[in-house]
Amino acid sequence: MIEDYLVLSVILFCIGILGVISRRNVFTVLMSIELMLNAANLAFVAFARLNETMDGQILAMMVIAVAAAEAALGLAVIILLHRQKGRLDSNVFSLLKG
Amino acid sequence: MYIDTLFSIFALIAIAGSLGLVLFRHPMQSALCLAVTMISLAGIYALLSAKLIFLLQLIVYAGAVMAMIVFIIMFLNLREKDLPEERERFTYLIGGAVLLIPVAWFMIKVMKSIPGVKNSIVGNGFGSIKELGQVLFTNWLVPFEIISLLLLVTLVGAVVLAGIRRESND
Amino acid sequence: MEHTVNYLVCIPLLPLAGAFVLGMMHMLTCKNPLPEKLYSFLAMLGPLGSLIFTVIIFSTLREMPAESRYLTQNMFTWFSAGDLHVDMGLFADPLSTLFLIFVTFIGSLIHIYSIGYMAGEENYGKYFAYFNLFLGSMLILVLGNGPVVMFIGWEGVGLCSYLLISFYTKDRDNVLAGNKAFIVNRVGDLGFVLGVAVLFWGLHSALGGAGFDYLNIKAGASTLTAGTGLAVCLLLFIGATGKSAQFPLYVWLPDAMAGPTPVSALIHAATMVTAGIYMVARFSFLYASYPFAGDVVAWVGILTALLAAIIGCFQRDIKKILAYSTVSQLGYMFAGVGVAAYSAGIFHVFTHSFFKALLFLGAGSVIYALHHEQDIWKMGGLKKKMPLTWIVMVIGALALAGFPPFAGFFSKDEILFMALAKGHWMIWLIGVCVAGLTAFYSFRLIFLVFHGKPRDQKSYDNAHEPPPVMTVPLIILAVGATFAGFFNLPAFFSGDSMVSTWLAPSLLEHHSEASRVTEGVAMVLSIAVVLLGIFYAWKKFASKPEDKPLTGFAKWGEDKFYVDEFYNAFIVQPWIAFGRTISNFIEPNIVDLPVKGTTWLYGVLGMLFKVFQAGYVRVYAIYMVIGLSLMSIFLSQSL
Amino acid sequence: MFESALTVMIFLPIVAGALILFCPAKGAARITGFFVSLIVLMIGVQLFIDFDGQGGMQFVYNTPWIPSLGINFGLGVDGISLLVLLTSAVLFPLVFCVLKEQSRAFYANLLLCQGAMLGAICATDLVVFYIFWEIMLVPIFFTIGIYGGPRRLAATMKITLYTIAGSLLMLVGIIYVANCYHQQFGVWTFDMARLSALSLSGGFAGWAFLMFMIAFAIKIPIFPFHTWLPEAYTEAPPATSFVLSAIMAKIGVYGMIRFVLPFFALEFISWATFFLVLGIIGMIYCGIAAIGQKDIKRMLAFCSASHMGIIAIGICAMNVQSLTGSLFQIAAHATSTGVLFLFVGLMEERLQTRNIDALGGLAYRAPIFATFFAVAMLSCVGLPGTSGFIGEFLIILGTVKYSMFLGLLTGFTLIVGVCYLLWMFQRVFYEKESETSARFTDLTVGEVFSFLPVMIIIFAMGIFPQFFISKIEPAVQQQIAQLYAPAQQQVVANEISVTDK
Repeated sequence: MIEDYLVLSVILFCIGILGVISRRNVFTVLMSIELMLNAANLAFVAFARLNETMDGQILAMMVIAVAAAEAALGLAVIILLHRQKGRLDSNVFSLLKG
Repeated sequence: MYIDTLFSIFALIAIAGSLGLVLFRHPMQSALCLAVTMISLAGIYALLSAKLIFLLQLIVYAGAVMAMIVFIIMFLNLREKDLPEERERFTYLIGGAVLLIPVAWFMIKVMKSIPGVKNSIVGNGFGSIKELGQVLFTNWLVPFEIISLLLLVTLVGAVVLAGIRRESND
Repeated sequence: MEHTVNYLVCIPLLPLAGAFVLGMMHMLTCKNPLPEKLYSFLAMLGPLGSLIFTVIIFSTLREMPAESRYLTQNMFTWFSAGDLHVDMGLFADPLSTLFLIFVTFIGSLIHIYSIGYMAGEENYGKYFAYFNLFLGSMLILVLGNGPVVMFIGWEGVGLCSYLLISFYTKDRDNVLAGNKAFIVNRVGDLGFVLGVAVLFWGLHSALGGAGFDYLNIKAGASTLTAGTGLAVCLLLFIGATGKSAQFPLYVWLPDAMAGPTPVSALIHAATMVTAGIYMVARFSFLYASYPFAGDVVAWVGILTALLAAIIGCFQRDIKKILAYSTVSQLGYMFAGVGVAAYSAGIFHVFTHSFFKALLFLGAGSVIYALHHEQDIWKMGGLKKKMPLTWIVMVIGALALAGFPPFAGFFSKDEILFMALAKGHWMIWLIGVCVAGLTAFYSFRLIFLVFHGKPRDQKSYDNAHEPPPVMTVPLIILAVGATFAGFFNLPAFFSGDSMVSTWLAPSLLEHHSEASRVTEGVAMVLSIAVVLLGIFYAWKKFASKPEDKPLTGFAKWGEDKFYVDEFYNAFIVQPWIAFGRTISNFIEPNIVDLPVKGTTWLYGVLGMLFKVFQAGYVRVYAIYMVIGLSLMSIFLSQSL
Repeated sequence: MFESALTVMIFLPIVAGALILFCPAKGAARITGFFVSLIVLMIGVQLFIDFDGQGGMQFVYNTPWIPSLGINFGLGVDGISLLVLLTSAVLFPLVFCVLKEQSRAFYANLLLCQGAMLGAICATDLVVFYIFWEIMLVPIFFTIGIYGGPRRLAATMKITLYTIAGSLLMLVGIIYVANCYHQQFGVWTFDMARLSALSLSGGFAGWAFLMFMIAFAIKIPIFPFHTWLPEAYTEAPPATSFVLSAIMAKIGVYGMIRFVLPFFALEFISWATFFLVLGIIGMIYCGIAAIGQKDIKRMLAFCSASHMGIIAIGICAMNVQSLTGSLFQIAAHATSTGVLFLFVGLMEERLQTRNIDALGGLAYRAPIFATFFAVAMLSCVGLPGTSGFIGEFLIILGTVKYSMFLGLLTGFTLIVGVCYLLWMFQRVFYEKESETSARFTDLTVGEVFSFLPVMIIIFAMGIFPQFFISKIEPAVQQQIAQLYAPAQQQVVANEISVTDK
């Protein structure tokens, strides 16, 4: 059944969120975001199959492109942060503190 | 029938991989877990008759992106003492899980309410490169162009961010 | 008979134009002033021109039949809103013509006198500009065709009074006196404006959109309800007490003596302060119908007369004495118009303007001769040095005291007799007492200043008669003070009451007849009281005056019964203190409280929410998830 | 007058303001600004002359803007707005020709301000009005915030937040009114004239009425919403104080007459006494507060607030005389108190102080300045023959009709103003010359010629007020008739129901 695929995507997405909110390691956070994108992709593709149109797949393709871009930028930022602070702890960056 | 079996196997591997991603302390281990998840997702795409996406998932995601991440992790040469101490990690995990249960439950409920069909392989070129390409370059041309622009911007941005600064700029 | 003429406007306009020209010249050249002769020549044009036009008007009016003796000139609609319609127009009838005559005549004389008195002053041009402005305003006041136009002059003279009182601006006290005059006058103006407003709303259906002027008001006056009419009369009288220095608003007039002496003579004795009486007489058709209002006016007037006369007996400053005497005489006039003897009151205005101007100018000569010494206890024996001044001052004092046959006698006695004839015997009695006091203080002044031995030898030696430009007006005024009374010789002396007859068309007056015997007895009695006053003054001050510190009641009198102190303590100081309190306490702490409270609330809320702003992106993500979670719980209910 | 005169009048300053930013020099910016405001002045005067005084809207310009919501870009002038328009057109060149030169952005802001104010005055559509109303605040925010005195930031925050709070309430009110119209007639419109057909009362209308009133009361300001005023007026640069007090405050008054009276006639009639009393309290309270001030500008700020109280009284007394008086006083007050702010600005430029205690004897150094100041001051205290008298007299007269007692209290305006102004004049211009004052120089020829027209206007308005009143009075008559019409209908309805029983 197609909805099983969707349920899988929900589960992966939630695990991705869990990663974002529970980890302080910036690498893990970045990868969790990738995971969430993947979950979204899965939903797109599943819907494409469900409706038998290919637009969902196109969107998935674009998400892949965006994810690649995001990964590149994210990694660049991580390098920068590491160079500036020497740490990978996201708690070090607290400029938003009120 | 074999599709469902395969899906179950892939799904389990994907979930296990993603849990590994979240739970492992060292990013290298997490990255490898993520790669596992991605590869199993590629399998699932194949089950959904998305041939091109299957390929892209393997090449771009599991290949290029993961390689880049792994490369950077190794490049930074992370040791145990560089890693943040995350003693409260499990508190957050449990708390987050509790928070996410209603979210997941709601979303699953929504998904379940969609009238489903039995999954089977769809023929006559569904998801193949040519058909996909035709749709992409007729209906989705402008978004495609924008995406390419985005990639260009990203390229420049990444260079600017990670590039070597002169002393005077600091 | 054609009532519309086009030259009325010239009367106020000439002095106003003079004021404008002089003011401009002075303002532009004050660093290196023009010759004084030029200024004095230009300054004389206005008053003299007005005087000529006044004579023309007088003769024109005389040719008209007595019942419809008036001239008008409507220039343009001043403003009209709804059924209020006010024309900028002028109106001359016998009453205003009488005022015109003595205002322009005495105004011109005092202008001439000023040429000598102000010679060598720094702001010569400014002085004459203000003086011309004053004259123009006064003429507008007198000629205005309705209460609103009158108010231009009413306020204009107040402004000029302020400007001239504080003429020597470098001294703070002078400016304070000017401020006081303006502010106290404003209190009166409040009454006036409200009176006019109430009058308008009482009449507006009767007016029906017609011009709000005296002719229409008089025509519609009968439609006023009793309450409204009384309110109008009393409110207008408040205005009159301010302008004419009656209790409780008389306090500004003695202080107004800070101005140059000719100013005191013209503004604060002869003309401006009589505006209140003019106004009451102008509205005689109202006051005559409300005897209660008349009684209030009469009683306020006579009590003010008494109070001011008592204070006047104990003053040391020559000008202050005259100032209190002015207040007192104004009280007489109000008593006169209050008992509905309008022509008597107005006639007293007329004679008073002569002898009081004379006294002030005489005092001015003394002050001029003694180099601005004003304390009568530092003068003495000036008779030898200044014989002419002595003569005219004695004439003035006799006229003021009401000694026959000088001008004051006829007018004052007319008022007292009318009060008696109309049954106000208490007012008559007080009036007679005041006459005695008046005689006392005026001769106290004469004896102390001109008789006895000089008490300040140095200034005595330097004293001299003023130049002719100052003495000629004195002589003319002295002649006026002596003979002006004969213009209104009552029937008792087989006269024909010329002024009363002339004024009759303007005033609503009911003559009361009393027996010739009563009139004779009253007259003899008041002459006796006057003689008593003069005798007492002679006994006390003529030969060996003693300047000892006053005690008891006299001390109170010298300190003006502490009225100024009372006002200061109970009105001025609380007012200022309240102002300070508002700006220092109420404004920031009470009125601004809601605003401050709001900012405080936001501050507290900010502190509260700041705790949640850990600064870690992860924590914000957690908030997001919390929200998502709650939303999901909520949404799954409806699914 | 050409058809789109109003549009030109509004947008010329705004566009010129934007262009001024690219001027090569400060002086050029100032001159450009001056000429632009001069053109606006000429258009304004021409409009005034062409205005026929029949009571209707003239020079109407209407073009659809957001048709789906019935929003039109509508402009027009009638008797109510005429004098406000004239004031803001005529007095504006002054701020360019006197006072020290400022940066280009300053002049750009001033021009933007003028355009927005003219827009708010001419708007016949509520949305257009609201937009201009809000834009008006932007230049004020910048000019006070950048060019103001030492406590400018606090003052800017206060005025901005205060007025924005008010205008947001008004926005709710506007939407409510439009919605009511929609419910009743099934069409969306924000056009003033069409919305006037509504007569809202009871229920939420009461709240909407108060929302409008509070918005205008803050802008005017009416006691107790005035607390932003002393700070803002004192800290603002002279030109801004002038604009605030001479023109912007008047738009609050204008708004009250234009929008509140027609929409909420019954509510207004039942609340009038309350607001009238507020006006009286404000008039006396601010008048007394002015006595306690050492800073001339702060004193004038309170003076201005006190006079705005009188104007508010005139509106609340709701008769032809008082409303005419208020409208006239709007212009008169601009020529007196507004100009006094400019004079104080000049004084501050020359002496670097506004402290009354430090001054004294200015009249000896600067007779022309003292004379001009005195004329403006006397107009401010309402001396007959100057512009201030007519308005005050009509307002007092009208208030006496409304209530004898309240009229008496209103009359106190004659006294309170004189007290502090004379005191200030004495301390600043008379007495002994202080050390500070010795530095003072009289007005230059240019300055004399800049202020001379204002002086002439002060006297002209005092002596020939009918020239102005005749143009606005028919509109006032209409407005008053319109105001009482719903109340009369209700009375008639009540009578009918009584007779039915």
